[in-house]
Amino acid sequence: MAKMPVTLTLNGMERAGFADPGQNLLEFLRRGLGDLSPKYGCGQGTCGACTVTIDGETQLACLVLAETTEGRTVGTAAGLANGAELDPLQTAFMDHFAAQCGYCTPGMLVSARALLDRNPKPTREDIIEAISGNLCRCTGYEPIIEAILAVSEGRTGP
Amino acid sequence: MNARTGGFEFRKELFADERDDDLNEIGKRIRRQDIEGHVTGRSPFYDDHLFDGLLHMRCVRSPHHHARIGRIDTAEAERMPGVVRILTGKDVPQNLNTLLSLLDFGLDDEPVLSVDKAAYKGEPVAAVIAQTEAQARAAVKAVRVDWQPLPHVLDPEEALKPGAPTVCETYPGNAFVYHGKYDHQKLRYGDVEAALRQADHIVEGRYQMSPIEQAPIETCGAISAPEQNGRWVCYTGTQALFFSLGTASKVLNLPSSRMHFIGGTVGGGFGGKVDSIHEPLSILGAMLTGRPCKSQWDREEEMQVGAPRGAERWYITDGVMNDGRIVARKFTGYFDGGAYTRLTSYAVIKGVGHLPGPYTIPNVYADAYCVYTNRTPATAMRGFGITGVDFAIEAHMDKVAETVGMNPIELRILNAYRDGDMKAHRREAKNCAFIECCQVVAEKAGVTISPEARAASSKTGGGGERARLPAFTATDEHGRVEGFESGSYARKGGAPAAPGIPAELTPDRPSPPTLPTARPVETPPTPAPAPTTPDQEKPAARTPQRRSGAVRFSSISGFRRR
Amino acid sequence: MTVVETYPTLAEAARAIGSDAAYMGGGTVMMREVNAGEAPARLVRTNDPALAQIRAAGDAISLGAGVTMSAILADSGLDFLHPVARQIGSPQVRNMGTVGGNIFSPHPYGDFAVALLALDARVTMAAGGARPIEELLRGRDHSPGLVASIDVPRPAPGAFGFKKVSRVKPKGVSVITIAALVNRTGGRVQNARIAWGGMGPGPVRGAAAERALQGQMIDDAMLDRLARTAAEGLDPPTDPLASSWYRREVAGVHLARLLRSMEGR
Amino acid sequence: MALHRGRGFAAINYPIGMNLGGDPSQALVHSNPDGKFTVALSAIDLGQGMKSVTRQIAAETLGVPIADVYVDTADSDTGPHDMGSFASRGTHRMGNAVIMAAKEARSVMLEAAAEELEVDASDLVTDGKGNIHVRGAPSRTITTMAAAQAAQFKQGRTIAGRGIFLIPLSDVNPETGEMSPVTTFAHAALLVEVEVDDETGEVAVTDMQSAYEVGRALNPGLVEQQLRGGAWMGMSHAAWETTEPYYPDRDHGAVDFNHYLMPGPGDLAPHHISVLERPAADGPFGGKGPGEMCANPVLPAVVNAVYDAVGVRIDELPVTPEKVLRGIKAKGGARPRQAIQSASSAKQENF
Repeated sequence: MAKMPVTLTLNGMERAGFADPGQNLLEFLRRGLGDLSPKYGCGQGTCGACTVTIDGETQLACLVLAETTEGRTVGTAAGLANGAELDPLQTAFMDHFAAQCGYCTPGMLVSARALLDRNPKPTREDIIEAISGNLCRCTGYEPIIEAILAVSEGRTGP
Repeated sequence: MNARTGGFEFRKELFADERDDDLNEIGKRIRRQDIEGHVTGRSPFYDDHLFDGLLHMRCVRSPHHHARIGRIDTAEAERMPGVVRILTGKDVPQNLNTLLSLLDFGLDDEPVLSVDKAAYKGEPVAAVIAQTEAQARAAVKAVRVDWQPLPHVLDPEEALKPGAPTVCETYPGNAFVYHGKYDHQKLRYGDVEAALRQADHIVEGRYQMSPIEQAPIETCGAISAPEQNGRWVCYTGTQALFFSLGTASKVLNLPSSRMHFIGGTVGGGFGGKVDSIHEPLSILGAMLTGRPCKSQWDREEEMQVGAPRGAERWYITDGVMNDGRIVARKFTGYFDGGAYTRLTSYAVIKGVGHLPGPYTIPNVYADAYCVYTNRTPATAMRGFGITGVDFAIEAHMDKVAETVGMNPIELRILNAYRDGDMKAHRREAKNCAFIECCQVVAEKAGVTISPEARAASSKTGGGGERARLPAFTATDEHGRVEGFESGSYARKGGAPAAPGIPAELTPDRPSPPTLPTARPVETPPTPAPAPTTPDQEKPAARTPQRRSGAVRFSSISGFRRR
Repeated sequence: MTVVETYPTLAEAARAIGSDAAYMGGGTVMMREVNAGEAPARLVRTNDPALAQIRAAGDAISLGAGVTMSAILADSGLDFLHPVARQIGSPQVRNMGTVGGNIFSPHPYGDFAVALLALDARVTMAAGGARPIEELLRGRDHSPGLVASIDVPRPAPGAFGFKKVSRVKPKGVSVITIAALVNRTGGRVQNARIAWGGMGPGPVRGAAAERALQGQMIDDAMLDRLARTAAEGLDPPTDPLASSWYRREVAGVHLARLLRSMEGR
Repeated sequence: MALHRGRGFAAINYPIGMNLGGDPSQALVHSNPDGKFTVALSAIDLGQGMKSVTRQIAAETLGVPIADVYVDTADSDTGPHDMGSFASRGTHRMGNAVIMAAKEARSVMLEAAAEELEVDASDLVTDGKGNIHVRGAPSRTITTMAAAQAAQFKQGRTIAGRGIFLIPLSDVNPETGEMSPVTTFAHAALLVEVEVDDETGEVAVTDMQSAYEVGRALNPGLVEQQLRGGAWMGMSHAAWETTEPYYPDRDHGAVDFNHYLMPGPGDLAPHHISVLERPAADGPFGGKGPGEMCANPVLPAVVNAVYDAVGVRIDELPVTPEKVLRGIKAKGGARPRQAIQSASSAKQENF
C-alpha cells in the first residue's frame, strides 16, 4: 500500500510527511507531523475537537483526506501563540475559567480565532453560531462565550 | 438570550459563625494549574503519547442481545494485511472479573473477552491487533463467529419474573445477591404499612430514569508499551489510576510492581472512565506482541458499548397528613444493571443509604434491586445511585404538594431534615443546609412562603423526638435467595479469598504459556492497623434489632472481614 | 482499506468511477465512512475548478456541484438560499459540505436538497443531459451518475420559505425540514411546491399539502385545515430524534407556521 | 397555539465520597532545596480541577504562596495510592490527605527555621508570602527558601510529609439497611422556568435560579465551573439525553453527537447561582464536593415546571416533545396551572 508524500504549510512552517491511503488529516497531523493539538473526539464530524483552518477556513481535520492538503496552509491551536506570547483568546480562556477538561479547548480556540479574524465585534449570537460545531461536555459554553466577548470588547483580566 | 455570565452570588451571611474566611489561598479565584497546557494544546492526554510502531487493537463484538458462541474462526483475519495477532478469551490469564472485587464486593461475573456466550449487543469476543487502525477494522470484519441466538430480556421487571432468560449465570435469578441472602437491598425503618393506614392521603408514583451516556469528548482508551526491566507502561485516560492498575493486575495475573501507570490528564470522564476496560487489554496486547499497543473506543463504541449510567425505575408511595407532613414513604427500585455487575450493585446501596431523600420521615421502607438485562452493562455516571432516585423523589414531592394544596417549597421545608434528626439508615443528621437552600431560592425567585417556612433553620428544631429510633420496625425475609453463602454482599460457597489485590486473584489454573513473564503473585504485607476514624457519624443510640450477616469487607487498604 | 483516486476533470472522474467506487465531494458524509472502515475500496474525486463555480444569468442560477454552503452564504446574489445554507451543519461543515453532496446525503442530512426540491431545480449530469431534481432524488440510491451542476430558478420575492425543526440550537440535525414555494395568482395559490425532509426516506414532495393549498387564499382557517392534513400519505421514519408518530403529528403545525411567517403574520 | 410558561422547584442533598467509606487517598509533599514544594498524588484531573484545588490546599496548609507549590499527578511510580476521581470524593478525601502531608512538611520546615532563628518552633508563623517569622516580631524572620536550604544542606532534615485520609468501611445490615454512609452532604435547591409549546410539545428552559451549599468554595472559579456545567448537564438529562430513546427497546440507540442529543450553546438558559457555605467538620477547610450534586435538582425541577405550564406529568425521562405532546392530547389540550408564579412571571404568549 503506497504512502503518499504530502507537503503543506503548518502554522507558518513548511512540513512534509507520508500519508496512508484514506488517512484523514487529523491522524496525519498528529502521528505524521507530531502536532497533537487537534484532538480525536468522534471521527464523524460531529464534535469539533479536531477543528483546524485550511487556507483560513475552519474545517474538521477528521473529515479531510490528508492527501488533499498538498500545498495548502493549515493552522492549528498549536500555532495560535506568537512564540511565547499567547493569543489574547488564550489568555482570556485562562482568566475566565473557560476550560475544564481542556479536550475541546484547542478546537474551540481555532473556531473562536476564525470568528474574530472575520468579525472582530461579534454579538453573543454570532459567537454561539461560531462555536456551535465545537462540543463542550463539561460545559463550558457560558464562560467560553464570555471569554470571546471579553477579547472582542478589549477587556483584559478575569 | 441575555444570560448573566461569570460569577455568582455568595451568601456569606449564612453559617458565617462556622467559617474562617481569613485565609491566604483558600477561597480565592486562582487560575487552574493546568490551564496554560489546555489553551496551548500541550496538555498530555493519553493519546498524545507517540510511539514508533504503535499497534491498534479493535474488538469483534456480538451482533445479538444474547447468543451462545460457537466456533470463533480467526484464520482468514489473521492472514489479512497488517494483522499481528488476534486475542480471544483463552489469551486472558484471569478471564473473569468484577470491577468491585478490589473491595471484595460481588462475585466475578464478567469476562474480558467472552468465551461461552455474549449477553449484550456489542460484547467483545476477540481483539484484533494490527499495524493500522484501518487494518484492524478490516480484519475484525473477517473474524467468523458461529452465533446461536438465545432468548433475551430487556426490561428489568420482566427479567425478575419466573421463566425469564438467565442473563448472567453467576446470578441465575437475574438479580444481584446482597449479603448472600436477598435478591435486593432492604431498608426498614418503622412500620410503613401501619403509617400508610393512618395517613390522610396516599400519593403514588412511578418514575423512569433514562440510561445516560457519559459522553466525554475524549473517548476511553489506553496505550501500553514494553518498558525497561520487564515492566509495562500504560498511558491511560482512567478516572481511577489504582482501580485500573488493580484490575489489570488481577486479570493479567501480574504484580502491580511490573506495571507503570501514567494518567491524570483526562478529557472528561463523568464516571465512564472507571471501568478499566482498555488498560488490561492494551497491556495484554503489548505483552503478547512485544510492541506498543493502543486500545481505544471510537465514538460509536463509546455511545453503545461503553457502559452508560443505567436506567432506573422507582415506585414511590407516600402517606401524607392534611397539614403536609409525610408520615410514611415506601420505595421499590429497579436498577437496570445490564448484562454484568460493574458498579450497579454498589450504586443500589448508595441509593438506599440516601433514602428517603433530605426529609425526616418516621416510617421508611425500600426494596432496591440490581437487575441483569441483556443490554450494555451499566456503570458510574455523575450522581450514580442518587440522580435517578432524586428525580423520583422530587417529582413525587410536587404531587404531594398538589395533593395537600401546599406551596411546594413550603412542603419541602416542613419535611426537611435538620441537625440532630435520625435518618432512615439510623445515623443522626448534621451539617444540614437544605432548608437554607430552599429559602434562598424562594427569596430570589420571588416565591412567597409562609413566615414559619421563612423562619425555619437547619440548626434548630431537629433532634429530640426526631432523633428517636422507631419503637418498632417491621422486618421480613421476602426475597430470600438460596445457594449463596451469607457473609458478604454476594458470596457463593467456598473458602473466603485472601485479602489484598494479588491474593484475590490466585489463578485456579496455570498461566498460559503465551505470558513468559508471568510470575507467582507475591503475598501482600500484613495490613496496617486502621487509622482513627475522622469525625464519623455517630452511630444510632439504640442497637438495631438484628445485625446478623453484617460484615466488613476487605479492601485494598488492608481491612479484613471479621 | 480505501484508495483514493483524484482526477483533474469531472469527466475523467465520471469515466473512472465504475460500480465498485464511490464519489467523494466535500467529504462530510463519505469521510466518516472511510474512518469507520465502511467506505468502498475505491473513492473517486476531482479537483475540477468548474465544480466550484456559481453562475447567475438573470433569475437563472447555476451552482456547481462542488459549491460549498459557505460559498453560497458569501454570495449576496443568492440571498434566497442563505436561510437554507445557514442551517446546514456547523460552520466547519458549511466550509466543507457541497451542494452536490447534499443531494446524496442520507436522512437526517440533506436539508439543502429539500430546498432544491421545492424550488424545482434541474440537475445537469457529468455525462450530459439535465433532469428534474425530483427524478434524481427518487433514483439517488441507484448510481445515477455524477452531478455537474444544479440550475435553480430564482423564486418570486416572498414566494419561498424554509424551516428546519431541530432539537439542538443552533445546529441540531433535522427532525423535520420544510421548504415551500408558494406562487399565487390573484391571491390564490397556484401549483405550490412543498418539500419535506424527515418525512420519508429522503426529501419528498408533500402531495397532500400541495392539494390542500391549490387554489386557496391563505388565511387562518385554511392554515388550520392544512395543519391537520399536511402529513397525509407520508411515512416518516422513527429514529433517535423523533418517532414516526411525532413527525406526523407536528409536520402540519410547522408547515402552517412557516406559511404564516411567509405571510408576515 | 400557545407558549405556556411554567415554574418548577426541586431540592436535594448529596452524599460526598464513596458511600460506605473504605476509600483511602494518600498524598506526599516534599520541598526542593529552594523551598519550592511538589505534591505527588495519584488522583485524576478530568476537568474538575483536582490539580488546582490540591495545590491551593497544600499552599494554604504549608503557609507558602501558591506559586511555590506544584501538583504532580498521576504516575503510579511516584504518586501513592488513591481510589480515584468519582463519587464526589476527590476534594474531600484527597484534600484531607494533602492537608495531613502538608502539615507534616510544614512542621519540619518550621523546625528548620527555628534552629536558624534560635527560637522555639511553636513560636513561628508563616505569612503566606514566603516568609517565616516569630509571632509578634515580624523582624525576626527567615524566608522559606533559606529555611529549606538550611534543612537540606546544614541540618540534614527532610522537609516532607505523608498524608492519608480514610473513612473506614461501613457495615450494612441486610435486614434493615442500617449503615454509616458518608459523613458529609452537599445541598441544592433550584427553580427552573420553562416555556412549553402546546402544539409541538417542545420545551425550552428559559431561566434557572439556584442555591448550592458546597461546604466551602475552595476556589470559586472551579466551583462555578462545576455548578454551571453540572446544571447544564442536568438540563440535558432532563430533556435531551438518552442512549436508548425508546427504552427498554434497544433500537435506535444513538451512535454520534448528532443523534445523542445535548443542548447546544443556543439552548443555554440564564442561570443565577447563589453559593452557601456550611463547612463540613471533616472536609478540607470545610469543603464538600460540588461536582455531582449540581446536576440533580434540574431533572425534577424541569418535569415539575412542565406540569406547572401545561398540566402534564412527565414521569419518564427525558422530557421529549413527543411525551409532552401525547400528554397534552390525552388531556384534550394544555391545562396551565402556574402554581408557583411570582408576581411578574405569569403570562401566556400567543404566536
